[in-house]
Amino acid sequence: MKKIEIITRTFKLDDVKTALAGAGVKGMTVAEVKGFGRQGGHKEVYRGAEYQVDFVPKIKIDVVVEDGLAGQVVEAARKAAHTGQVGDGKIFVSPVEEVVRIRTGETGDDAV
Amino acid sequence: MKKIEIITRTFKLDDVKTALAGAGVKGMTVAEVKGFGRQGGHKEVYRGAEYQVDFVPKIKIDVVVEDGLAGQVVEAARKAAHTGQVGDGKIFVSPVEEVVRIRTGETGDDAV
Amino acid sequence: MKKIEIITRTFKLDDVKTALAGAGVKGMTVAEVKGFGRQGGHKEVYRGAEYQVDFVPKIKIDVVVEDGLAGQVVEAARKAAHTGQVGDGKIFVSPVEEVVRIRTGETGDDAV
Amino acid sequence: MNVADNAFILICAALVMFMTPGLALFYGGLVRSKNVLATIMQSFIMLGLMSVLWAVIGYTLSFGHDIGGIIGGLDFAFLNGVGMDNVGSPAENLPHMTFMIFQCMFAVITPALISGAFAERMKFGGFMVFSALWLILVYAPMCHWVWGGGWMGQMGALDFAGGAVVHMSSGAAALCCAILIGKRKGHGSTAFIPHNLPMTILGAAILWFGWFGFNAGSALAADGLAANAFVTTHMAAAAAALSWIVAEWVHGGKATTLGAASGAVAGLVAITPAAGFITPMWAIVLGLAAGVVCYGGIMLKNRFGYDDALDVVGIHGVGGTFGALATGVLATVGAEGLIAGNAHQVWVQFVSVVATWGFCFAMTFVIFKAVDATIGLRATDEEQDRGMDVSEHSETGYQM
Amino acid sequence: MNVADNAFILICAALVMFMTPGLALFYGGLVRSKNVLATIMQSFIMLGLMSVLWAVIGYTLSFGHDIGGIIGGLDFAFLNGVGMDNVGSPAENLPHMTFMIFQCMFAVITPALISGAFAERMKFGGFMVFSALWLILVYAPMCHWVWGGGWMGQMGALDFAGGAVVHMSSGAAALCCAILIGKRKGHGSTAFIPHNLPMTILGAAILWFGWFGFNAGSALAADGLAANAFVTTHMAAAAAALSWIVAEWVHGGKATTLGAASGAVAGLVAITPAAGFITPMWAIVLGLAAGVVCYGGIMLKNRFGYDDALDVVGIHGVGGTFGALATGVLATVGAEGLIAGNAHQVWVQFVSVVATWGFCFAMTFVIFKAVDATIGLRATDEEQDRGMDVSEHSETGYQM
Amino acid sequence: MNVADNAFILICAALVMFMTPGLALFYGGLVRSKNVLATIMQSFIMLGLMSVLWAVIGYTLSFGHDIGGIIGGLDFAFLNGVGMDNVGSPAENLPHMTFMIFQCMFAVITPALISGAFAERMKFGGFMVFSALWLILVYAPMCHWVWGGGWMGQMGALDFAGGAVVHMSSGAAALCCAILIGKRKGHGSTAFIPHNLPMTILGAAILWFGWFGFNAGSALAADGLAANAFVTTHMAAAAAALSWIVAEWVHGGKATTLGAASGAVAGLVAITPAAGFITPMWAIVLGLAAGVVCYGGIMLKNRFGYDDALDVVGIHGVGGTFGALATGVLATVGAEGLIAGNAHQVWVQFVSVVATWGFCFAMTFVIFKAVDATIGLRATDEEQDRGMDVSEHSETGYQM
Ligand SMILES: Nc1ncnc2c1ncn2[C@@H]1O[C@H](COP(=O)(O)OP(=O)(O)O)[C@@H](O)[C@H]1O
Ligand SMILES: Nc1ncnc2c1ncn2[C@@H]1O[C@H](COP(=O)(O)OP(=O)(O)O)[C@@H](O)[C@H]1O
Ligand SMILES: Nc1ncnc2c1ncn2[C@@H]1O[C@H](COP(=O)(O)OP(=O)(O)O)[C@@H](O)[C@H]1O
Repeated sequence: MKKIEIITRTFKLDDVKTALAGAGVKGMTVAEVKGFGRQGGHKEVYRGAEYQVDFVPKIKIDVVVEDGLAGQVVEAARKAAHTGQVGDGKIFVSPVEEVVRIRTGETGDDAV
Repeated sequence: MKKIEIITRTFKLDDVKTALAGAGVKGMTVAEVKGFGRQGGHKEVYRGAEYQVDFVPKIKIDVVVEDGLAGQVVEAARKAAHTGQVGDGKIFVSPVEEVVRIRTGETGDDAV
Repeated sequence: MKKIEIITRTFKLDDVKTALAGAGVKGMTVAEVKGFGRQGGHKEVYRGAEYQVDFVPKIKIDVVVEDGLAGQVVEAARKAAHTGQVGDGKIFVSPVEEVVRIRTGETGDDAV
Repeated sequence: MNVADNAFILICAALVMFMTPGLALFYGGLVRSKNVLATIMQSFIMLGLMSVLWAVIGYTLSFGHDIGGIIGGLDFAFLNGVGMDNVGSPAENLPHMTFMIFQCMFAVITPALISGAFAERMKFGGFMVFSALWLILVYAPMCHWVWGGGWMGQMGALDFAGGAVVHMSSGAAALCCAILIGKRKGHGSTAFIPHNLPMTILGAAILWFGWFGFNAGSALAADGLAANAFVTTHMAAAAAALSWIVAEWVHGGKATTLGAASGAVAGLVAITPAAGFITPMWAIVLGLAAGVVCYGGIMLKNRFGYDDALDVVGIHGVGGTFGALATGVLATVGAEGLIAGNAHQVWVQFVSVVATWGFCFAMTFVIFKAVDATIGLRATDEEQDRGMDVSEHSETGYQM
Repeated sequence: MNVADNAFILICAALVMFMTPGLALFYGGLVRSKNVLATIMQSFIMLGLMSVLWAVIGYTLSFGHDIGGIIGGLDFAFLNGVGMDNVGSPAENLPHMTFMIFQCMFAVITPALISGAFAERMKFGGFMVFSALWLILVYAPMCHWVWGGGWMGQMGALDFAGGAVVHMSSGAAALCCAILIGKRKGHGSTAFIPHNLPMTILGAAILWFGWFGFNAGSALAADGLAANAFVTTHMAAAAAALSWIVAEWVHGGKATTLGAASGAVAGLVAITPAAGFITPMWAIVLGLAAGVVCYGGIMLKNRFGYDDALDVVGIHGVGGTFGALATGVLATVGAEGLIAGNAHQVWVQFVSVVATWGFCFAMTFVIFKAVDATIGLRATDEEQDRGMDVSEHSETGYQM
Repeated sequence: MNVADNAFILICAALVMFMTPGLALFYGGLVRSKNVLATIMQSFIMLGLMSVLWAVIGYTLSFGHDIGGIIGGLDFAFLNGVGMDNVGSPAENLPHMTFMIFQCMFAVITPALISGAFAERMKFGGFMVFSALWLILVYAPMCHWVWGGGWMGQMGALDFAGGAVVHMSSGAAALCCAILIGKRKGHGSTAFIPHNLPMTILGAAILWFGWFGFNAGSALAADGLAANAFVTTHMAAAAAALSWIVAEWVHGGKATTLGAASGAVAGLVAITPAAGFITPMWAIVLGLAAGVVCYGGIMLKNRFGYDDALDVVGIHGVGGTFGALATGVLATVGAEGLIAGNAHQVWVQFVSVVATWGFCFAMTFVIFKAVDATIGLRATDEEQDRGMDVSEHSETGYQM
């Protein structure tokens, strides 16, 4: 199985979720994260003291899928998250050796 | 070494922590996440406008263990997190190639 | 490619970021997490009721790099995050099979 | 009619009104974030429900002509005869309306106080019905007994601003409800840690601020007595905030911010019956004692095993009782307590305490059972897991 | 000069001042967290800008000697002749300064009210200029017409505390601005969920508390009329909080905390023109109606497709209008409405409603267009994405 | 005794009381979230500690019979002789208790103000002892000198509501403490970003609201002078909020919400000594200047390298000094300053400024050193890392 991590803009969450569901994904897990990258950050000023904030809010969506679905899912996510502006983010794919569904104890492809 | 990711209900944190510690785990890292899955979400209404919220609060516990411990840990986590209701969550196991303890520079099994 | 996860103290974020950038990293993603480990927690008391809080705030920095850079990056992160006190945290390295830049569709080493 | 007194009492009424949202925040900060709105709502909506009920029926049951020392007649139902002048006003120096609305604010906050006991697990619909019945069947009689010409007042019980009417009554109801509704899901295993203590401190601050209206306003004039009540109120709150944090520090821990806030509220509760009857220095003594007594009060729930979520019994029940008895001992201003040589007053106070607890507990029991049997009061485990905000109100407190 | 009245009105002025930061929190909790400060700022800074403008020019345009029923003369420019005694004071019982500063607080909050309509997308610089012009070209004339000796007052229009001057005017301006500035980026696709409802509740509570100063203070004396206005204010708010949550419950959902708070504000808005003219029981009826009417009011934006972000039109526009008309029907205290046999009053109120909407909408249109063409008012999509806090103020609200 | 004045001053005392929790929130929002409770506590608990000390000893040292212009005698120790009537009252129109409790609120907030300087690094136990000593050894003498019949008042120094007694004294103490306690761990390398600016804005709003009690109440009567002080207070705050954001905007940045709040507080500080002595239009001028002056004031710490965490020196020290001197220039109401032809007043003000800074700085130095040597004041690096909430109070602010 593969784990696909999609790091992208916060307001794209709904679009990506819908796209993934469309690609056959049954579940996913989302975290609020902060990203550093080409997009750059912004300045903040508090009582005359300037701070450079390099991190911008992003979301990270983790989804584990059976091997065969991975390509499709990556493509669906890429399209849904795309705006063409710097800061659209990345998709990482990595191997997962085992999956267990806690409720039933099912493992492998049945569990996702 | 293996990384075990346990995604489950927030109020199960203490139970899972205790179970993992019992299985010999010395450290773990927890993140608050939101999950989408079979459990479904809920409706929210603000001044008459309805929103469907598909994401429910979950926790994600990451624990890296030596290969030999992985099976035990997965089993301990599964038992501790189990309620039998939809939404209990998943456990993912994936390979880790290297571990470093920042304080000492130790690597490998010594570092976890 | 490799994914390097650095779990360390929150106030080390800027130091680690600078060190990683110095090692050639162009982007990274940070999450606020809670860690359980040797460092231990603290006691909290609310209206006479004591609670043991075992989790301490940490940050987790995820950075995906091409294979050749991994060693350097780990070393840079380790140095920057090091204080020598219990609780400095861990670095985990794991394999990543594919990377996609959402904006351009680039994949592989070009995408990080 | 005295225009200065009217100015004073109207502003005091506004201050007392502000206490109810203050209480909402005080309580709201103490629960888990998934229940913050439901908890706030159970105080806030009392401003709506109790005010209207007060106008319709509550005021007249409390202050209508006395019927056998038990209840007020229906003279003022629907605010009939409650006018802009002082005709029929229980306070001759005030427009009848001013007196009525000042009293209204007390009727609003009292049922709100109870809600701390069953926080995080009561259904909203049942709560509304329970509270409405409680106003009519518990608060209005109590208010009549003490201030409306009823038997407690006739007996000579001293209750300057509501030790019995407000705090003991809500404390007794809280105890009853906490027992009947049962513990929150997860009680004993889950940590119930306050989700937002700055909110709780803000709530305590608003309560303290508003309490000047509550107690000084109960002089019903801007005279020296009001000044005395104002000063004793402040000093008791101050002293109790200190003694509570000393108690918890001695008790092997640290002085906590929540302790300071809780102590302040405990002092305010305890001084309420006494505010116009004792001197400022005795108020300090009373406050110092109240902080320690109520710190002990909140430990009771562990010993007896009921889940009084936000310590209504420990603070309002115990503090109100302590204050009522202390009034019998310390009264020297316009009344005579034990230290002024009148031991009888302690007995009178004791009777009023027992009667208040007994009546309020029993009547609350009946109301609770009736509502529970018909509409239902306890949220299911699943609803509690999800949080009362989502399950009862389809809202969430924060989207950070 | 009456010292008790002076005490009362000074405290009332403080209460009304407190409403503007209350509004800031009420609005601030309703936006997304990335816009919380910008939203708060658009209310808070009105305390700065409007107060100074009021002293310089606003007060005299409103209360200087009447010029043709249209505007006040420049007699009091730079507070010239506004002294510590009652010389020249429109209220003989009050120091001229007391009257001036009480009125100042109304001028502060009115433009702040509008800001809810264009929340989350207006640039700060343009907003400041827009608001300054609006005070001078819309608020001051309106205030003069109604309270300063202008034509509306002469005509006999009843507006006790600002149904037209404050609520309809800001509601009409809100409608105009919401249309002209366009929808927020993401409107229709993104969920605009309140980020901090406890903050909104706190804001509503402060508004309610301050509104006693607003309405009772508008009696300009601590007399029975003030008591009446105080009581009607409280009862209308209470009733509307109830009826709003009943409406949303019947409408197929749950009773919500935001609904209770919104209802309370709706009731406060609707009672504003009527507070001193109707009786408490009619105030309850008016409040019950207002909760339902304004609940309907907030649905209008979906039907007509403008993005009135925080429902200024639905609550202040609709509620103020409803209250003004209801005053014409229900007035029996010191004035006569329909139920007192004076059908003409309804007509007078109707004329004042139409004139207020027409004048305020048109003038706001001109001001908006002028400022937009010169300085610019709408933030870019990119700025909206990043959030107005960072893009306009280089700050962020929370660092938890 | 005047009942209207009594009503007014009691309400004003309540308003001033509310300022201390307002300050707690103002400060609490500015620190990092791990220190929010400890910071709030250092203000909130002053309501406890200072109030009791005031009753026991502080009031009599301040307002007991004058001993050599230096200190008050022990006549009123333990509130002996402070009654419900005006016997012995420094204000004949007020019950002695009313005067005492109004003054008490000033004694509460002044030490709380200092705590901003050493925020995020002072241990709680030492803080309590330091504050107690400071009340007795610094505040009480200062209060006596200016208002209690001491030498500064005799000399003719003008301080309407506490420019010297409250703001310069706490500013000087803040400077001393910031230097002596040293910088926070991480100063210079870590970003110290406010964790909750809406909380800070709320705090500023409560301060502004309460400041009406502070300044207008200092007229000690509900007369025209109170109206004047009320108006000048509001206008100075308004003007300073504006000028601060203009200053930061010109200074190359954006107008910030924190700037508006800080400016408002700066204006309130600066008008404090002047409120009853200058006219409203001069108050606007003073406010405009104060915003810029204090914006400059907060830059001093970077130049001189002390870590005045929350800018107590820059705002209260600098603002209070500026206001005191400006009073000498602008006084025309009931006193004569430079523009009324009395250049001497400027000299008198100058002397009072120098004496205040010198005395307060030196005495604070002694107290700090004594407490530090015995109990200890600075938290360890490890405690600072963990956060003062957990390490000093075993609590955390938020569990979202
Ligand atoms: N090497 C990396 N490892 C982990 N996360 C990364 C990496 N590079 C970028 N990211 C994440 O992707 C986000 C977008 O990257 P950025 O360089 O700003 O724009 P783009 O993806 O359009 O090139 C970053 O904010 C960060 O969260
Ligand atoms: N394929 C997946 N990838 C990542 N996370 C998942 C996946 N499927 C489910 N999850 C996570 O597990 C949680 C529980 O899943 P759900 O389908 O609701 O119930 P169950 O685990 O009982 O089948 C989800 O809320 C989500 O956080
Ligand atoms: N086996 C593990 N798996 C995942 N995270 C771990 C593991 N062990 C430690 N951690 C993380 O590293 C942090 C530091 O570990 P700790 O044992 O306290 O100190 P040290 O790293 O100095 O040995 C923990 O708080 C936790 O977040």
